[in-house]
Amino acid sequence: MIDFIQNTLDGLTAGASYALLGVGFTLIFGVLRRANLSYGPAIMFGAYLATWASFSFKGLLLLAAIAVAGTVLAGVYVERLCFAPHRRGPAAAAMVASFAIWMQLEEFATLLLPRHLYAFPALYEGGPLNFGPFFVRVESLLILLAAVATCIAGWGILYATRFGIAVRAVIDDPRAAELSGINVGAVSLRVFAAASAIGGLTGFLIVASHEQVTPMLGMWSTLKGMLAMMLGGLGSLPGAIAGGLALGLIEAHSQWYLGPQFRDFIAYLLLFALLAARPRWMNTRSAY
Amino acid sequence: MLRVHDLVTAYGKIEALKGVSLEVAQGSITCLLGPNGAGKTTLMMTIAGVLKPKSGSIRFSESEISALPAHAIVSRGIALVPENRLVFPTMTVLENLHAGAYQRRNGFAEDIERLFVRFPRLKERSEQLAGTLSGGEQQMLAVARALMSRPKLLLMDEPSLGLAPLIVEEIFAIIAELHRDGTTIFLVEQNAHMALKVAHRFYLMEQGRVTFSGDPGSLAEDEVIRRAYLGSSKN
Amino acid sequence: MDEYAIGVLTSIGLLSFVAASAYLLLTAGELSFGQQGFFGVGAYSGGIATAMLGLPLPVGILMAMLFGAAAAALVGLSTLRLRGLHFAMATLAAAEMLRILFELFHWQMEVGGETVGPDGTQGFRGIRWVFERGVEPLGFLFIVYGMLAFMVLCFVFLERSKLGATLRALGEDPQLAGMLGIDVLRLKLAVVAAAGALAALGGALFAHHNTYIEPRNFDIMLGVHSLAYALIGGLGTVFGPLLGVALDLGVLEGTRFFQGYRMIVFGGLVALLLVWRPRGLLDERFVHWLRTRR
Amino acid sequence: MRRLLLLALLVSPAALAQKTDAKLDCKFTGTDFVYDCTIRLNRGGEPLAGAQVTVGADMPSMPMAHNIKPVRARPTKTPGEYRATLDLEMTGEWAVKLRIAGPVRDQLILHYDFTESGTVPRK
Repeated sequence: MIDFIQNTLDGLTAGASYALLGVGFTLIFGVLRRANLSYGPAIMFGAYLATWASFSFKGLLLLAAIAVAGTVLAGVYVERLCFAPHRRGPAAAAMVASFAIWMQLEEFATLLLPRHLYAFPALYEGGPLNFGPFFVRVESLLILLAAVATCIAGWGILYATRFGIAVRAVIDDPRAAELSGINVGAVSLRVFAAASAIGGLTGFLIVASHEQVTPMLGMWSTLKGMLAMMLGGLGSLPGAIAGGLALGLIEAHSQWYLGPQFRDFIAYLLLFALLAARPRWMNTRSAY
Repeated sequence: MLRVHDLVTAYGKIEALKGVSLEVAQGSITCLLGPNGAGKTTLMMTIAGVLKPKSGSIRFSESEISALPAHAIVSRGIALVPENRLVFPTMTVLENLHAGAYQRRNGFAEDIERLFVRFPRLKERSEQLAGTLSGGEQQMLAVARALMSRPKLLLMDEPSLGLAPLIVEEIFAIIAELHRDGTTIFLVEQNAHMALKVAHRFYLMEQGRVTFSGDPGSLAEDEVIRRAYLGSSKN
Repeated sequence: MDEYAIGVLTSIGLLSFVAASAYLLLTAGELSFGQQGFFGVGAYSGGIATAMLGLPLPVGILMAMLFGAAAAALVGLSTLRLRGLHFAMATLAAAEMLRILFELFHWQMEVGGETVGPDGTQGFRGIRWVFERGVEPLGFLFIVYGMLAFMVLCFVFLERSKLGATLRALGEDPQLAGMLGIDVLRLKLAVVAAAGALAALGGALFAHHNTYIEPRNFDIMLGVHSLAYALIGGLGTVFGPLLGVALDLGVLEGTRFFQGYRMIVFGGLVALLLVWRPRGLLDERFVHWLRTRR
Repeated sequence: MRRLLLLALLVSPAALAQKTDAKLDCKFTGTDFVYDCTIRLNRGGEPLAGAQVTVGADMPSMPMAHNIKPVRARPTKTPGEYRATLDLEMTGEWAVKLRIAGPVRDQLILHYDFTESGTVPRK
């Protein structure tokens, strides 16, 4: 029983970063109706920029800011080059363009820091908190906290501000939004930048809690983000959070009970089964 | 107020508008009639800035607007109530209205109050999701949302489409009321009979061209209806 | 031709099969991130047929295509009603599951004094039918391009036939296609299976060209690359994906002096190209213009 | 199943011949991603001399799109030993492809981690 609870704890804390990635993906998908394959690589670009900066100074807040700025910069570049020109065109073109930029961003990053693995200043020096037989790493708690804070902030913006109304209008029906006087292009760009900022923060938290950076961060965060978005029912923000946490739990438990190589298998199997069964809520038109 | 001159809009190679010229006088109700596929909706979309014309000009109170994007045209004072009344289904009625007034910083409260007086049904449903409203109610919401941007010229694309006769009466009553308040209205309408009752001037369109223009008295009503639905026999 | 040029041309030929399979699905209006899984199924079954069961290469290739089509049909059956990103993510999940299954797949036999066969993450060594038969690299190149020519012929006939038109209708608007009496689900299943067989054909040839395969060869990169080849080359004709592969691998050689910056240049070029031609270089409009000009 | 195996033996006599195997040891030359490699080939126990060996390399992921321009290895004084300089795109794990021609035609794939100092066998 102890293992079960410990695994659940581990699953939830891992799931927090997946949830954040899922939220970033869903925001972009909600506004643009396109999956952005460069989302992970943009995060990696931000994280690599922060790693490069960490050689000269160790201030965590400053490194976080650099990671966020780098990811937003890369994100806006991707939006302008791959998504803005294809707003009315076929979805495949935008996705393949974002894949091409994925390759480009990854090569930028590996040129900046060619080695296979880099150390990164730790998010928290002390050991894990333990209460009773269970222990939770403080870094994971910080990520969970960040996830909750992002959701509350996101919820507040979407529901209580004028900008939130415009975002939801664009998500609901871009043509009607345009006719209501909303500059759909500008709203999409700003949402894209916000999603990239969330991604940059997530990237920073992940590399700081693992205390290392690898070139695999790009592909890893794209896959986990898309999985979280899909598990939660494409296009729904609370769904993405639930999907991310569920993914964390699935991985933690299947790794413990079935062995490490089944970790990803079970996650993909569940997504495939969910898609095949095609429940009603799976294809939610609404984004919340 | 609105002068369209030799407007050409094409979808790829197919020209939907083949040089359309028409005028909407200040404070008038001008109506556009024509068979399906005559290019009526294309014209509305081009004026509203959703579609980019290939050539020709659209002058709105002395400034050229054919190159402006849709949101800029709304800020100039033109609002379109689109065909099949696009509303934001997952947002409440009130939020739909706020979306309509996105361009303005203030003065929402009185506008909403005034609209609720004019559209009492919307007041009852103000917290309801727009997607759950009936066709007629959605049409009223679409009109109300367009009015939230305080337009000088209101474009309406077949507002009576798919609505029960009783509601169509209500829609045309509202149109007359808006006219009395000084809003200029450019109306695309299938229901020629109702349209001719309120219109000061009307145009007939076929295959992307204006084929007749005049005021309601100038052409016998049945002739207008025949040409509006069956197209003129000459060409 | 020196051996290096033959190697590049063979790679272009091999990747063209998996790119054509992604193209086939794209013309039917579906985006697949999973063709690399069936490419892997073809590689493993082709390798097993020749290296372990001692069957000749042609039989191995046929077996590979059968297994590829069967695997694709299985995935297709459970995802028939999905469209757009749902279908793409389902194929991605299926291909990743196949890749993990390859990692768990251990089956070795004693053949001619050696242990031969897939050994999980260690991969599958010794698929040396081509070397044992003394087939020169040039000979293998002809085999690959012979099959490629056959595939292109099939596509050219398909595109001119009624079935080709039905496929395009399905791609343009499945609802409308359904209304015209096209059995959308059955046709889509056939397309998914055919695309699986095509990818598997490429996989079997790859296994024999490389003499060694491992699960990581069949990861998401190959899937997204084949999609990119199909779209960059153009959705108007089967020569589109072939052109896409030639551009990538050709540019790879052409930009030898770019060495470290290849992807920066190539990635940017692809994104710009797609802005100009969202349906690729040889898109439908260009092909139509070509056909009607004569 | 037994019968099939016998058939396999008859059909492919060449399979009876011994297998060539190889060891690779590379040192980092100081300039980015360029390695000096010595290759020791032997077959059935003795060193395989007088073969033309070309050395190529590829990445496990996206197998055909990374290949490096293969180089021809130069035989050294000691039989069965060859030397070549490999210019890779990046460090990390590479699948080195040895194509052997001359007395015997074969192809071997060896997995190595190319690091700052040299190579560490993976498999």
